[in-house]
Amino acid sequence: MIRTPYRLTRRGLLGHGLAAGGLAALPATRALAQTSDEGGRLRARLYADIQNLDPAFWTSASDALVMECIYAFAMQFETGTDQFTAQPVAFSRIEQVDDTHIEFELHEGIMYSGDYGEMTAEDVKFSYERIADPEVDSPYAEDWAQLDHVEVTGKYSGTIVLKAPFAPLFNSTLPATSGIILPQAAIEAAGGQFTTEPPVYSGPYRIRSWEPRTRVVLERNPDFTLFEVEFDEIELIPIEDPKTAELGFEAGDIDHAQTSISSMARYAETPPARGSFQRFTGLNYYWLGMNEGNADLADQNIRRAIQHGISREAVVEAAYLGAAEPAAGIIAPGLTGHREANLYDYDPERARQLLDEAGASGLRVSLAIQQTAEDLAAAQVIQALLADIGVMVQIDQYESGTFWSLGVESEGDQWRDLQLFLFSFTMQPDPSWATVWFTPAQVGVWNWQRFDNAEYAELHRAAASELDTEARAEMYVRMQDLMEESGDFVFLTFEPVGILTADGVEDAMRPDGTPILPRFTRS
Amino acid sequence: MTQTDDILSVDGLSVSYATPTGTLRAVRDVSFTIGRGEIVGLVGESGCGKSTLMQSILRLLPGAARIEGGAIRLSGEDLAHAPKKRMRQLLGDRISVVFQDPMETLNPVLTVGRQMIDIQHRSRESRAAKRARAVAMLKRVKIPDAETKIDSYPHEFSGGMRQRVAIAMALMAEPDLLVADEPTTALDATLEIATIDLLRELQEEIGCAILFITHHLGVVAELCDRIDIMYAGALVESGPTMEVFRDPRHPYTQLLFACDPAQIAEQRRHLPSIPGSLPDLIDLPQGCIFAGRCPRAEDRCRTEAPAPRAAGGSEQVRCHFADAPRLEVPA
Amino acid sequence: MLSYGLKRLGLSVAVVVIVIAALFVMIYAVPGDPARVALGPRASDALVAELRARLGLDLPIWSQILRFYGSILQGDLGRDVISGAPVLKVILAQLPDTLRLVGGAMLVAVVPGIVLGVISATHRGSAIDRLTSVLSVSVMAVPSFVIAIYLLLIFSINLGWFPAIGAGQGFWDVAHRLVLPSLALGLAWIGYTARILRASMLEVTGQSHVRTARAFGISDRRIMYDYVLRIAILPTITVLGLGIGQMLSGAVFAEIVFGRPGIGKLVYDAILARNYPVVTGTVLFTTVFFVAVNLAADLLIAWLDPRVRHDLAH
Amino acid sequence: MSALLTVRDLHVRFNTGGPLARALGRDTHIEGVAGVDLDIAPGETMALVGESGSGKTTLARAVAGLGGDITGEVLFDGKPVAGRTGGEAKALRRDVAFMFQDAVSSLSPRFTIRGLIEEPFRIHGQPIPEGEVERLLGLVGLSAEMADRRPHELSGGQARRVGVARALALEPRLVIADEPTAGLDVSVQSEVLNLLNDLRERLDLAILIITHNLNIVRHVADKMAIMYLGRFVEIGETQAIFAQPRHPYTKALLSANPIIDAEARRDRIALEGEVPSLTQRPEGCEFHGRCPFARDLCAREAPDRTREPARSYTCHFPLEEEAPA
Amino acid sequence: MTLHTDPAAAPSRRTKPRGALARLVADPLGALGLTLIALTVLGAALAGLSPHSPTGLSPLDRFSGPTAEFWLGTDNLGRDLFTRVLYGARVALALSIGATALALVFGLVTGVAAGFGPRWADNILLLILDAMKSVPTVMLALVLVTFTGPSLWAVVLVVVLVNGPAYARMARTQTLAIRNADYIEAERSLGAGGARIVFAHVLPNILGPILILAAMDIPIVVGIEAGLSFLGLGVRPPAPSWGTILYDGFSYIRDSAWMVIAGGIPIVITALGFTFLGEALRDTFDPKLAKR
Repeated sequence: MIRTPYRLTRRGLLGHGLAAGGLAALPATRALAQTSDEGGRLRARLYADIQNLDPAFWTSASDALVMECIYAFAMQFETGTDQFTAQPVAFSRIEQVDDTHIEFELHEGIMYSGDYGEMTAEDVKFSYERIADPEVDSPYAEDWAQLDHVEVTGKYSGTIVLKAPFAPLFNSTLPATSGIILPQAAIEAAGGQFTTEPPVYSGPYRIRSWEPRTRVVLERNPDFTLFEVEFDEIELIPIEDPKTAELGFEAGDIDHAQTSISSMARYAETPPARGSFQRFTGLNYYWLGMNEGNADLADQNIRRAIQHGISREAVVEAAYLGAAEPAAGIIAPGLTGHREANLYDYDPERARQLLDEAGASGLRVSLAIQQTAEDLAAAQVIQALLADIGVMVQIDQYESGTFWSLGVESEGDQWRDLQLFLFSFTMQPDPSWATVWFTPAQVGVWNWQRFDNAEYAELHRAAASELDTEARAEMYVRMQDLMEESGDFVFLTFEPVGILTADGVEDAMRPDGTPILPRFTRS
Repeated sequence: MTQTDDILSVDGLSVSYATPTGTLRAVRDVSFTIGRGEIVGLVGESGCGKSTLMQSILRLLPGAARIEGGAIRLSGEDLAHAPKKRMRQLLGDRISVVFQDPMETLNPVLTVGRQMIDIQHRSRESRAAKRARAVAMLKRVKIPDAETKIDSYPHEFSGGMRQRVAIAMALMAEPDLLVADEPTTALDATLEIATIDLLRELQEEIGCAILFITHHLGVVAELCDRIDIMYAGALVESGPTMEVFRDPRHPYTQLLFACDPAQIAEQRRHLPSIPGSLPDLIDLPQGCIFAGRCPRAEDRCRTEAPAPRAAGGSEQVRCHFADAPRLEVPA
Repeated sequence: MLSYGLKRLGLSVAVVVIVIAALFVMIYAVPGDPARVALGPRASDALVAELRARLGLDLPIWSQILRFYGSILQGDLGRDVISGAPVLKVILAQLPDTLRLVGGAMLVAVVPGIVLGVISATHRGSAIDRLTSVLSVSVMAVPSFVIAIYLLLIFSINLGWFPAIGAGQGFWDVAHRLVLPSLALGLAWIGYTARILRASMLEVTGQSHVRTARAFGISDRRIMYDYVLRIAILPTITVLGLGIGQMLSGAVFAEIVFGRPGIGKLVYDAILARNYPVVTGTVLFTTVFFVAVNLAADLLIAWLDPRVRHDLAH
Repeated sequence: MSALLTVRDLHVRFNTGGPLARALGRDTHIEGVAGVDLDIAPGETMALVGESGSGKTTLARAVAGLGGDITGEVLFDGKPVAGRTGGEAKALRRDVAFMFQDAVSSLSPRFTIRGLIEEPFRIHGQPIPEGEVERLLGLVGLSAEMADRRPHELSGGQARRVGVARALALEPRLVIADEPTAGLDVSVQSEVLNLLNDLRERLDLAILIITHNLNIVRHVADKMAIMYLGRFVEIGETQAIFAQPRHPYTKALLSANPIIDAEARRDRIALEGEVPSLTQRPEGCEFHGRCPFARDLCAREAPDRTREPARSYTCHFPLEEEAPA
Repeated sequence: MTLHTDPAAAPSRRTKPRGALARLVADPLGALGLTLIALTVLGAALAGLSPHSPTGLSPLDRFSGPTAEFWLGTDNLGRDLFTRVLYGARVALALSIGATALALVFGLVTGVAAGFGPRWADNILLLILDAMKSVPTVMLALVLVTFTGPSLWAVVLVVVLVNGPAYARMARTQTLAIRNADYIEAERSLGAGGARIVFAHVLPNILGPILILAAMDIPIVVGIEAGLSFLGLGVRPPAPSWGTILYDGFSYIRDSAWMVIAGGIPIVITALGFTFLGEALRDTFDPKLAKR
């Protein structure tokens, strides 16, 4: 339903053409799982239907969730911990020899489906270089931004050679879809790329049937030997609205589900019948952006006044009904670069004073939001808070397609009219995912604040190649300071993730609450 | 009044309707008989109760109507209080009807043949035999090409033909009594005559009695052995057609005949009429029902209702002055 | 009959042609470049240009509209901008679930509707007639989504008798999950069916030929079914024909409230995603479906009613 | 006597087909009136007689300028009825009054009787003299208290009187009365006819009366025309025609009058079959298919009009004078 | 012309025509309808008397059930639902009556024009009305809102386009019927011009049935507004519309059922009120319409 918060994955943001257009319309990271004991079938909710299962061109986290089931990943994040630790899967060994050389060795006997034989180091070379290849024009090329080439040293072994040190490699590239290894012959047989009909499987499951918008049924891949899987089948059902999924869970249809954030407090208090509730600290960051390119907001003091005028606690409380804490930045707790404190907190006195000084009494601004219950609740609180300091807010709700075009220059001139907006981005566990959107290069693309800071840009570039964690963390904290000082941002929260799991199912979750379905077991 | 060789005898019948403003006494104390093979014309103007009378005989009265008293006997059997089931047995078997509007009297979505077979629902004959009877009957009413026309729908017949089909249906069971409710009113003059001729012809063959309801005096004169004249729910005069036409005894009958241009021999620019209007049947006047419009009315007429009596050639006349000389009717 | 059929068909085609033109104008009237809107902000100019060419947006408008007609004639309703799949295929994939829902709703509407209509007409003016009338207008008045939400609240959430979401698999599961949405969608049409049937039965009962049938001693039962219902059912067919079409699109609420896949959900998601080809394709599809069902109903009536058959022949 | 209304070779056509039939080039026209001549002088009453569908009403409406696809000549007071505009058209409306068959439904249902009677004055922008409504009501024999009633509260006879009052409000010179007694009881129909006749005498009105009731015609009409399939098979002085019809159809109509006189019945002409459809007019004499006296010639050749001093008719073998029955 | 043979069917002049309102109230359905509408209107009129603000937030009070203070409970932001429902009545009434009036004007103008215009214009108009009618209601509404964007005016446009054709068709049919009615012929025979015929004779006669039709359509309009708002495509959320209350309520249906109950009940009350009134109006003033 409409209340599904649409959020971007970074991958989507890097996309182009159809991929980006499609992605803008689709929510991410909303995957719920459901199970039933009978027949060993695990039923998982997808927040949207699958669209593209090609590692170089996939579009949404739903796709990623399915890809995790049907392909052998190079590495995977450990589940059941609160630390992001990637473990090799297809690789039997992976070793950083120096800043730019990583040696790997594949397990022997990983068989592709069809006649594509055994997985070899040649496949690794093909797969990674394919994504990096400018000819292929993959939206995910940046995952391999520093890849020079992959050197094959044996049937199962080789070396990843980088042009420069690349911090995100183990945080987000290899443990995610860009680490998937597919055979060249299969891709070529499919004509260079494919969408929803994979030419080859290498993972624990393969697709048995797909009824668009209704269900995807996966069945156990008998050739897969890397780890044991418990369920014979996984049924993935697209249900966009998490509240609908909650109803399904409670009605006994779904046994493992991600809740909407605003339902978390209720579940924390009263766990569902026949199941349990878990809370994860999510990585998604949620903020109020202000367009400094808009004439009414050009004065930094006005933006500062709005920063002071908003009680983040009140907004977060109203939107998430007590399920989340106010944030002081865009990098979630536990990640490198997490910032502990804000610079400009709720201070209506100061806000009114600033507005007076700016001569902006009776200011009227518009607040653009999407059609979600949470955005709407947050917006109405902001409306009330700003009214208190004398700023009248008009809430403009947009359906997602329009919303995602509001600040984009290539869409026309409407970016000039954009004033305040509520935004939420998702990310992988590397701080560079968070900061990339606010560089000067992104102004008018995804940097709708039109926050333009040279120091920030330089820090972002440098931090990607900084391998020293502490130094890197300092750089990211500084970047967030710069963001806040500009007056363009009111950091609101990191969206927590609530998971419902039915009795009888043992889930396998990444620290950010993302399920790894093939690792699910019966308890 | 009941005689054994009467097919129908209506005795003191009263029918009323419940209306929002009171009880409307549509038919009051009406008595008449129809002998075997007799054709009786029931004549009257709008609102005289002739249709109510017809509906009472057939027991097809609308829900608001109630038979208040009297009897309707078919060969001695009281229809006014017969159970519905018994009525169903009689209708279409011993009593048949032809209604006024030939355009609407037949079911539009069933073929004529199907309807003619349906009405033989009492017979245990085969469908084919019923059909053959239907065809034969259509031929008797001079439907050309009856074998094929029988599979046509009513709207595929012309108005005159439809009325003949209706007559065929009514007479197929060779009933004792045919009730014909203004069967020629909607027809053009030439068709009216043809229909009357046909009815007379069939009546002679079958020998049924006919109660012919009409407001057209000429038709009665043409067809009927006897005439019953109603006014405002009461039977004011009845007798043999020739006698009554020659010497009507009730002032209403006299005036009615005088008004009919057909009855006026010499051409005259100015025609007579009956001034005044019908009495209120909810709030009935005392005395004679016609007193309000009667040129002959005296005080007695306004207080005392006349009892029916024989006068002149008429068997029943409801008038205190039934024997008085015929009224002079100025134009 | 044939010429009537052709005439009705021609009229239906004309109606569809006009609807297509109107849709086209609407697409044309959308502010901004439809290709850009469809592809999203980050699409490369080359890609936008390619889509423009594919959609024929660079041609003059009359040529575009002809192309539009041409492609629709070939069953090409465009492509889903998100998945790239042909819109017709996307719609057809969703159709079965919605048709099952509409079928369920029809069942909900027709059976009680006809029974209530007949009872009402045969007991005209009685307490049961008045009750039925009030119930009929009541269910017609209340919007189906309000009914859907209340059904969900009562029977799924509070009582837990019926599943809250999904279309299900396997006959019994599917049937079980159809109950509440069918009820929500079909309830109003009980009213429509009962009312129209009552009214037309009363009208037919008052017609002279029914009196004729009575006058021939044909039993009330026989008259009711052979003489009254047979004619009175005809307007009901028209209403139900309308009903099928309206339900097909009205399913959007039931599908959203009960989390079901289907046409309504498809178009709703497409609206939110500005997936214009899917929106217009679905509208067009449901319109054609609607027109076709009504045409079929009209032809059925013409076929069942010799009067119409006759009038048409002349 | 100079004619007030003159009709020459009037044809009225109808289109029965839709656009599709027209596009297919089918001729879908039928002639409801197929060439009639007619003259009415002031103070004269002319009756149009015929069975349903014979074209009586069509003719009357065409004459009154109330529509139809007309060819031929219709002159009122020497000037063509067609093609009038502005004041001339209005004047025609004032001079020619039309009384409709269905009296009740020809009165606008939301108006009071007063409003309805004032309507002609308003339409023609004439002042309404004080007490005029009451005067007109009195003229047609209705009490003044009727003025506040509405049409549905009137009886058929009363409605017809209102129709007459309206028709006479502006003192017309020709009244066309379409079945003025249809649906009226015998006791009432005379009142309406007498009323018309009184007014005719008083105002020197010409009256065109359409009816299928020959008994009325005999009394009220100076002249009569018998229509069959849109044509006059016989037209002339009423007395002459009643005395001796020339055309077999006239005779059939006159004799199809149920009467009490048993002797008269024997002289009756029984017609065969039914009126042919206007779309398939018979060859030759159009009446030959139903005519008991038809001969070969009748089927081949249409008869010319035979003119006598008191009448004209179209028949190859006109009925001759015979011994009175 | 048939003769009156059934005395009960003959118009009785004895019944003194009573006042329209009295006749309506005498009909139990009419009385109930008027009561329900009066409730709605009263609610709308008295909304300002509520001690609560329809938009004021009070997060601590959220998801309250009915209490002495909050008669219908509160929503997710702690706003008093009863107050919001009352203010919502203003939106619903203003919109449904306003939009219906517009649709009525549209329908009357096009319908009468079609009825009186030349045949070809009538045919074209009829075809267009047919085409409008051929798009299923919900689809028409959705596609319009897709292209106009959600707003109050979009809802009005939807109402005009959804209901207008029905009025136009009815106006056309009635005009055609009246156009050929004897009394129009009679007026023409008296020399009445087109304008006089339309305004004095046609409009007064077709207005009644169409007004009744419109009264019976008001629930549909309330439904359209609430439905579109429920889908997030109608009235913009800060305004307290019943549809948006349902919209919010459906999101939080597990947190508090009171929001959907509060949002739905006034829709039911208004819909029933206008439907009952329409039925009664029709039964009282225009039994011929009963078939619809």
